[in-house]
Amino acid sequence: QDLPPLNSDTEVDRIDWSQLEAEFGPVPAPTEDASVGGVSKTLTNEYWRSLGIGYKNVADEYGVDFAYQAAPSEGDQLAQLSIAENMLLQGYDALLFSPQTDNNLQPALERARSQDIPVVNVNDAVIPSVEHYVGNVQRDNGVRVAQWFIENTDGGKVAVIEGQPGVFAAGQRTDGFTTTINEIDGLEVVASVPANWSREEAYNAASTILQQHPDLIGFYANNDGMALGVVEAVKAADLQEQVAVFGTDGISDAYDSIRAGDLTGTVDSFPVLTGEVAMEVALRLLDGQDLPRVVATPQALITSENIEQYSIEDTAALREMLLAE
Amino acid sequence: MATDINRLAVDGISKGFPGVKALEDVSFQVRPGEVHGLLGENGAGKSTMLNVLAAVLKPDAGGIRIDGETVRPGSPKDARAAGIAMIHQELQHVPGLSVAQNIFLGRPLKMAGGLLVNRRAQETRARSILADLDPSIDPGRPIHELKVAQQQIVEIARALLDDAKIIAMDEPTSSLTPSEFDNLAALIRKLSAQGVSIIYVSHKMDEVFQVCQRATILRDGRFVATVDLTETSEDEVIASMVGREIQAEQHVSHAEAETVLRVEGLGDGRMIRDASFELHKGEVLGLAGLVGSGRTELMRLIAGIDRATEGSIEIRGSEHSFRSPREAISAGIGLVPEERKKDGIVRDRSVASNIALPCMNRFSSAGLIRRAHLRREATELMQQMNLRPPNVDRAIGQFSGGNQQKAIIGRWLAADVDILLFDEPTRGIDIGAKSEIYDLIERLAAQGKSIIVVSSELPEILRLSDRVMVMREGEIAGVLSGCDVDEGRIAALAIPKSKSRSSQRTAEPA
Amino acid sequence: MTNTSDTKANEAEGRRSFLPAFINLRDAGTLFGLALILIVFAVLNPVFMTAPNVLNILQQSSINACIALGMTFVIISGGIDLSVGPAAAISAVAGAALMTAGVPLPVALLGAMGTGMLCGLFNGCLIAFAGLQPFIVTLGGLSLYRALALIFTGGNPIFGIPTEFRAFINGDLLGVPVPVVIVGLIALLLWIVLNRTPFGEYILAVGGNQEAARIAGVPVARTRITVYVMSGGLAAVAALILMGRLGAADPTMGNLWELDAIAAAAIGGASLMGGKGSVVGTLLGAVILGSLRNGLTLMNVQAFYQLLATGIIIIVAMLIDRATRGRA
Amino acid sequence: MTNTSDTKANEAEGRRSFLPAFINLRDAGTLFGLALILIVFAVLNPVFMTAPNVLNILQQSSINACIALGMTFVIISGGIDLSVGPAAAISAVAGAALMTAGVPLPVALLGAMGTGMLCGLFNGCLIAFAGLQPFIVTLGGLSLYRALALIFTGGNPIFGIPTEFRAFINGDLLGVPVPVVIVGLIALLLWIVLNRTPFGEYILAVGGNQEAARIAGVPVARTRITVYVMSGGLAAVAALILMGRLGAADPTMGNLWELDAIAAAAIGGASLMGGKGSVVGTLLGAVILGSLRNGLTLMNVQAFYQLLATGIIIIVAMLIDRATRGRA
Ligand SMILES: Nc1ncnc2c1ncn2[C@@H]1O[C@H](COP(=O)(O)OP(=O)(O)OP(=O)(O)O)[C@@H](O)[C@H]1O
Ligand SMILES: Nc1ncnc2c1ncn2[C@@H]1O[C@H](COP(=O)(O)OP(=O)(O)OP(=O)(O)O)[C@@H](O)[C@H]1O
Ligand SMILES: O[C@@H]1[C@H](O)[C@H](O)CO[C@H]1O
Ligand SMILES: [Mg+2]
Ligand SMILES: [Mg+2]
Repeated sequence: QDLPPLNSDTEVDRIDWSQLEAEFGPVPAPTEDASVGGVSKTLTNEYWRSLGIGYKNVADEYGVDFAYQAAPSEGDQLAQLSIAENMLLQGYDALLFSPQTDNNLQPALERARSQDIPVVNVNDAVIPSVEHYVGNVQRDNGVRVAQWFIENTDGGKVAVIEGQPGVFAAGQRTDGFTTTINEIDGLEVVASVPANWSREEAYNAASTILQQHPDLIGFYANNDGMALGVVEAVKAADLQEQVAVFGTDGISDAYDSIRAGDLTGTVDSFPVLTGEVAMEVALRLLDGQDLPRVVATPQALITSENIEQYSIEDTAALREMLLAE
Repeated sequence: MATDINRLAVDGISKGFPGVKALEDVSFQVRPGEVHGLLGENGAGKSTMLNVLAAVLKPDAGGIRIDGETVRPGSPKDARAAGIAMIHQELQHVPGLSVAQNIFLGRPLKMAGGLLVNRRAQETRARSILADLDPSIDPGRPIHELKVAQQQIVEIARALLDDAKIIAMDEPTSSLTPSEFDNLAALIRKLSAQGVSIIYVSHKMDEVFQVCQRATILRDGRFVATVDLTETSEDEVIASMVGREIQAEQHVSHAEAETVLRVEGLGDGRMIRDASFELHKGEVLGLAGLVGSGRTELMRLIAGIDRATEGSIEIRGSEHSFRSPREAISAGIGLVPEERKKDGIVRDRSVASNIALPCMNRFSSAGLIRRAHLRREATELMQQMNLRPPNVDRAIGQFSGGNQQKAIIGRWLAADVDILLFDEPTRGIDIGAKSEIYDLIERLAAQGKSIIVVSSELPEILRLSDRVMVMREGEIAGVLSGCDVDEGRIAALAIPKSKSRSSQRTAEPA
Repeated sequence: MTNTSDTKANEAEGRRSFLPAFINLRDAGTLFGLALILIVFAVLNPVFMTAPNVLNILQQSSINACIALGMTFVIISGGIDLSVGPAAAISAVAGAALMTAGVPLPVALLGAMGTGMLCGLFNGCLIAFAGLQPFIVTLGGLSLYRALALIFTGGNPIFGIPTEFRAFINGDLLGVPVPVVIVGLIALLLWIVLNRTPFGEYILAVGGNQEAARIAGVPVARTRITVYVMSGGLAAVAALILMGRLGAADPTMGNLWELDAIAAAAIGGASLMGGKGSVVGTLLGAVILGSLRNGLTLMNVQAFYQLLATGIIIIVAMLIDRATRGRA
Repeated sequence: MTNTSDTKANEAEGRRSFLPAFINLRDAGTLFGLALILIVFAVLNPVFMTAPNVLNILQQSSINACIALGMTFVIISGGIDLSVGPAAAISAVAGAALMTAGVPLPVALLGAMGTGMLCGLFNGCLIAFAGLQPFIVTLGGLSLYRALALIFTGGNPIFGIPTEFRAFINGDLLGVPVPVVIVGLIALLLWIVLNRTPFGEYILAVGGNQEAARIAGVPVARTRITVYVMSGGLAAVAALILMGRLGAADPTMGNLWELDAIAAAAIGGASLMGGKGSVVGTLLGAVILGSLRNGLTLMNVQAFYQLLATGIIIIVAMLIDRATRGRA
C-alpha cells in the first residue's frame, strides 16, 4: 500500500505498452454494466481531445459506459478536483485522471482508493502516490529533439519555448532537451523562456529571441501549439532556411505544418493510441490483473522524412506499425 | 375653464418614496414672468416638487400644464425641450470637465458637421453667460477647482443656457454671499421682465421677499397656501410653513476665562498664514470673511484634515500637531463640514451609523457595537433635533439636506467633543431647524463647549457670537468683541484693502 | 451608483420589515437564485440532492467561500484583491516548508497564516500609504507572490504534510466535513465583524465615502490595510485547507481563484464601487457557483458546454437577483 | 478620490502651461516610467535599443494596446470589460470561418468586427438596461464567448487564412509594421473621439458623475453601451491582427488579455473608479508592459524570475508614476 513516490520517467516497475498482450493476455471483457470516467486537463487542446477519442474507441468496443470531462481551462485545478469528486459520487467503476498538477487530484485519488475504485494516472503530471500510470516519458520528448540537433546539425545556438512555469510536462521536456544539448560541445541553449502554452506568446518570445540571436539554428517548443507560433515568427523573420522548429504532442495541425514544410518536426506521443492503451489498462485493472505500476506508451520524432509512415488515421494499423518497429 | 393666464399649472402631483409621502396632491400655478417662491421646512417636498417638474422624478399621480398644454416629459432632456430648466440643490457636475463643458453637458455646441465639440464657442458663450453672475470664473478651468460658491454659479449659468420658459431654482444661493445674491437677483429681474417664470426655493426669507411676488407653501408634502408676498408678513409665512410660532431668541454669552484652544502662527504654506487666536470655554467665536478668504482652510487645519506646515495648536495647555482628523477628535475637536455630500455623509449608511462613526467606542462593549443602545441614543438625539422622518435606521442619503445636517451635528454631540467647529452650519437649513440649531449651539456653549461658527450670513454671526474673528485673504484680519461687533466693522475687515495682496497684517480697528 | 434611489429605499425598508436580522432583502434575492438552480438540478438529476452530494458541494465551495469572504471585505472597502491565489500558494509553501522541517504544527500553521497576512500587508501598505490603485497593486502581487513561491520551491510541490494535520482537515464534525465547519465558523465571525463591530462600520464607511469617513475620525489607512491583511490571512486558511486535502503544497496553487472569489462576492451583492456587500450573500454566491459546477458535472455536460452554462448562469443569477429586488 | 485637491490643481496647471496639448502631466509621469525601463534595459542589453527591436516591441505591444484602448474607454465610463479575450477569440473564429468559406475578404473582416461588436452590445445592454454590474456581466461574457468559440470550432484552430490578408498584416509602411500603423491610427482617432467630440465628453461625464450626466441630458445608456461595443470591436481588430500574424484563428486566443489591458490602462492613468483615463497614457502603458516582456526575454531571464520581475516592475512603475506626479 505504501508506494514510493512515483516518477513516471524513471520508475523501474514498468512495462512497454507493446508487451501488455504478451504478458497479460488479451483485454478481458468487462462486466455488462461497467463504467469508466475520464478526467482530463482541458479540452481546449487537441491533444487532450484525442486522448478522449482513444478512451472512447476502446469503451465503445467493449460496451463500457464512458464519460469524459475536463476543467474549463488548463490551470483551473480546483475545478478539475470538483469534477473528479463529482464523478466519484456517480459511481464509476474506474477512473482515468490526467491531473493538472502533481497533487490537485489527490483527495479524489484517496477517496477512490477507499472505495476500491482503480485510478489510472494518464500522462502528464504525476500523482506520486498513484498505483497506475500510463503515458510516455516526458523527459524523452526533449531528448529526442536534442538528438535530432546533434545528428543533423554542425552545432550552433538553440532556444527553448517553455510551457507554463511549474507544470510537470513543461519542466521535464525542457530539462531533457537542455541537458542533452549542453552535453555536446558546439551546441548551446542560448535562451529558454516561458510562453504559457500560448501560440501568441510563443510567437512574441521567438521574435524577440531572434532579435538577440539572428544566428540561431533551432527552437524546441514544449508543445505543438507554441511551435506553430514559433514557425510564424521564424517565417516573419525570413529565417526559415536557417532555423529548425520542433514541437511536442503530434496534433494534426503539426502534421499539416510539417507536410507544408513549415514545422521541422514534432515528438508525437500518439494521444489516441495512448488513450486506447489507458482504457485497456483500466479494463485489465477492473478484471483484477496485477499490472506493473507504469505502462509506457510510444512516442516518435516526426519529420518530413518519416511523416507519411506515421500518418495513419486508423489506430489499429498504427498499432501494428508501431509494434512492428 | 377660464382663460388660462398661467405659464405653469401643477395639478395634484403626488410622489411617494418608500415609507414617505414626499408630495400629496399638490397644486399651484405660476404666471408668466412671475418669480414664485416655493417654501417649506426641510423635507417639506420642495426639491421633490422641482425634480418632478424637471422630470428627474416621475410623479405617482397628477400632471403639469405649460401655457395650458399638458406636458409629460419623460426625461430631463424632454423637460428642457418643453421649456423647464432646473438648478439643482445638490451640485450636479462632472469633476474632470471644464466649467464650459459642464455648462454645455448633454447639449454641446458642435462643429465640423456636428462631429466635434466646438470648445471655443462653448467657452465664449459660457463667458458671456457668466459675465452677469461672476466674471471671475474662467470657463476653461476644471470645475472641481472652483469654490463651492462658484460651482453653484456655474449651475445657475447652466439653467440660463436655453431659453427656458420656466426656471426652477432649488436653493441657488445656499453658498453665495450677499453680493453674489445681488447679482442673481438682478438677473432674475431681467429674466422675469423677459417673461420667464421662475420658481424660487430658499430658506432665506429676506431673499424670498426681495425677489418673489407670490409663494406657495408646503408642509409635510401637502399644499398649505399660495400667498401674495406683498400682502403677507415674514412671520405669517414662517408660521404657516412651520405650523407654529418661532420666537427669536437673544444671544446669551456663556464664555468663561479659561482658554481652551490657543492657535499660534498656524499656516499651511499655501493659503493660511500666521493665524493666531484663542478660544475660551463656553465661548462662541464667529468666523466671518468673504468667500475664499480661507475660513474653511483654517478650520480644516485645526480639525486635522489638512496638515499644518507651521505654527502650533494648544488645547488646554498641551500642544498638538494633528496628523489626522482622528487625532484631532481624540483631542476633543469636531468639525461639521461645509460640503455635506462630499465630506459629511456616508450616504448608504443609516443615520445611526453616521452618528456613531467618530465614537464607536462609546457605543460598543467588548468590541461589539451595542446596536440597541446606539439606536436609542441616536433616536433621542435626533428627536431633540427634530429629524424628519424620525427614523435613524434609514440611510442618511434618503433624507433632505437639512436633515442630513442635523445628523452630522448630532455626530459631534454623541462624540461629546469639547471644541466644535461649524462650517456654514445652517446652509440649506430651514427657518425652524435653523433656530433649533441656534438654540443647540447656545445650549452647547452653556454646557461649557467651545465653538467656532463659520458663516457667510452676518445675521447668523451676530446672532450667535460672543466675539467675531474676520479673515481676509488667508490671514486673520482682526477680532471684534463686545460692542465693536457690528456689520460695518466686520465688512471693513473682510474686504481686501487693495488689489495687490498686502502681506502685512492690517491694523486692528479701534 | 447605477442604482436609482428608489431601489435603495426598497432595500432599506425590506431589511427591517419582514426578514430575520441576519439576512437582508438583497440576500433573499441571492437565496432565490440559489433555490432555482438547486430545483432545476434536483429535477434533472437524482443524485444531486442526496446528502452526500450536498456535503460534497459544500466542501467544494468551501475554499472559494473562504477566499470570497476576504474578497468581500476588500470589495466593501472599495478595493479589490487579485493576488489571493498566489498569496495562498506562498502561504501553503511556507506552511509546508515549516511542517516538513519538523517545526511544531501550530507554529507552522501560524507561519502559513503570517505569510498570507504579510502579502496582504504589502498590498495594503502600497494602497493606503503610497496611494496606488488596488487593482494594479494586487495585479503586481499576483506575479510577485507566485514567483516567490515558485522560486522558493524550484517549482516543485512540497509533499510530506503531517498526517495528523491531513486527518484533521479530512475529518468531519457530526458528519460535516471539517473545511465546511471551519469556513462556517469564519463566516460567522466575519458576519459579526461586519455587522456588529466598529471595524465593520469603518469598512462600510471607507468604502461608501472615504473622505467623509476620514473627517469623521475613521482610521482610514488602518482600515484599508486591515482588509487586505484579512484577505491574505483567509487566503492562507484556504491554502491550509487545500493543503490538508491534497497532502501537498503546490507553488502553482490558487490559479484563477481571484475570479471565482470576485464572482461569488458579486453574485452575493457586493458592489465593486465599494460600500456594499454581505457575508451571507457571498456564502450563497460561492454555493451557487459550486452547485453549478457540481450539477453540470453530474449531468455529464461537456467542458465547452459547461463553460457556456457557467456564463449563462452567472448572468441569469444576476438578472434574477435584480428582478427579485424589484427593479424594472 | 484619494487625490488631494492640490494634486489635481497641479495637474491642471501643468496641462495648460508647459506641455503640448495632447500630453498631460499624468502622461508625462508614465512617459518617465517608460524612459526609466528603456534606459535600464538599454544599459543591460545592447540589442534592446536597436531599431529592429524597437519595432519588434511596438509590434508586440500593438495587440495589447488595441485591446487596452477599448478598455480605457470602458474604464473611463466607469465600467470594466473582462470579456475582451474571448470576444477576440470568437471574432477571430468568425472571421476565419468566413474567410475559409471563400467569402470576399472585406465581408469576412466586417463579419469579424461585427461579431466582436455584438459581444460588446450584449455586455452593454445587460449593463445599461438591466443595471447589472459591469464586472460580473463581462465575467459571464468571459465564459460565454469563450464557450461559443470553442463549441463552434470544436476546440480546433482554423487555419487557411488567405495569404493576401496575411501579407498585408505582416507588411510594413515605410518600415513600420502594419499592426503598429493600424493601432496608431486607431489611437489617433480615439484621441479625437475622447478629447474633441461630444461622445468623448459623454463618456467622461458618465464615468465622472453618472447622475449629473443623466440630469444634464447625456444619453447615459447609449453612451455606456457604445463603449462596450467599441471594446468588442477593438477586440476584433486585435484578433484580426493576431490572426494575420499567426496564420490561424485559435478559439483559445486572448487568454488573460483582460489583465494585460487593464494593467496598461491603469499604468497609463485610467482610474477604475471611472471618469479618468488617457489614450496616450494607455499607449505608453502598453509599451511599458511590452518592453518589459521583451527586455526580460532578451536577457534570457529564467521563467520564475521573469514572473518576479514583472510583478516588481508593475509596482515600481506605478510608484515612479505616483512620485513624478508629486505626491508625498
Ligand atoms: N430619493 C429619495 N428616497 C427616499 N426618500 C426621499 C428621497 N428624496 C426625498 N425623500 C424624502 O422626501 C421628503 C421630501 O424631501 P425633499 O428633498 O423634497 O425636501 P425639501 O423640501 O427639498 O427639503 P430641504 O429643504 O431640506 O432641501 C423627505 O422626507 C425626504 O426624506
Ligand atoms: N475666485 C476664486 N477663484 C479661484 N480660487 C479661489 C477663489 N476664491 C477662493 N479661492 C480658493 O479657495 C480657497 C479658500 O477658500 P475657503 O473655502 O477657505 O474660503 P471660505 O472663506 O471658507 O469660503 P466659503 O465661505 O466659500 O467656505 C483658497 O484655496 C483660494 O485659493
Ligand atoms: O502536456 C500537455 C500537452 O502536451 C499539451 O500540449 C499542453 O498541455 C500540457 O499539459
Ligand atoms: Mg431640498
Ligand atoms: Mg468655506
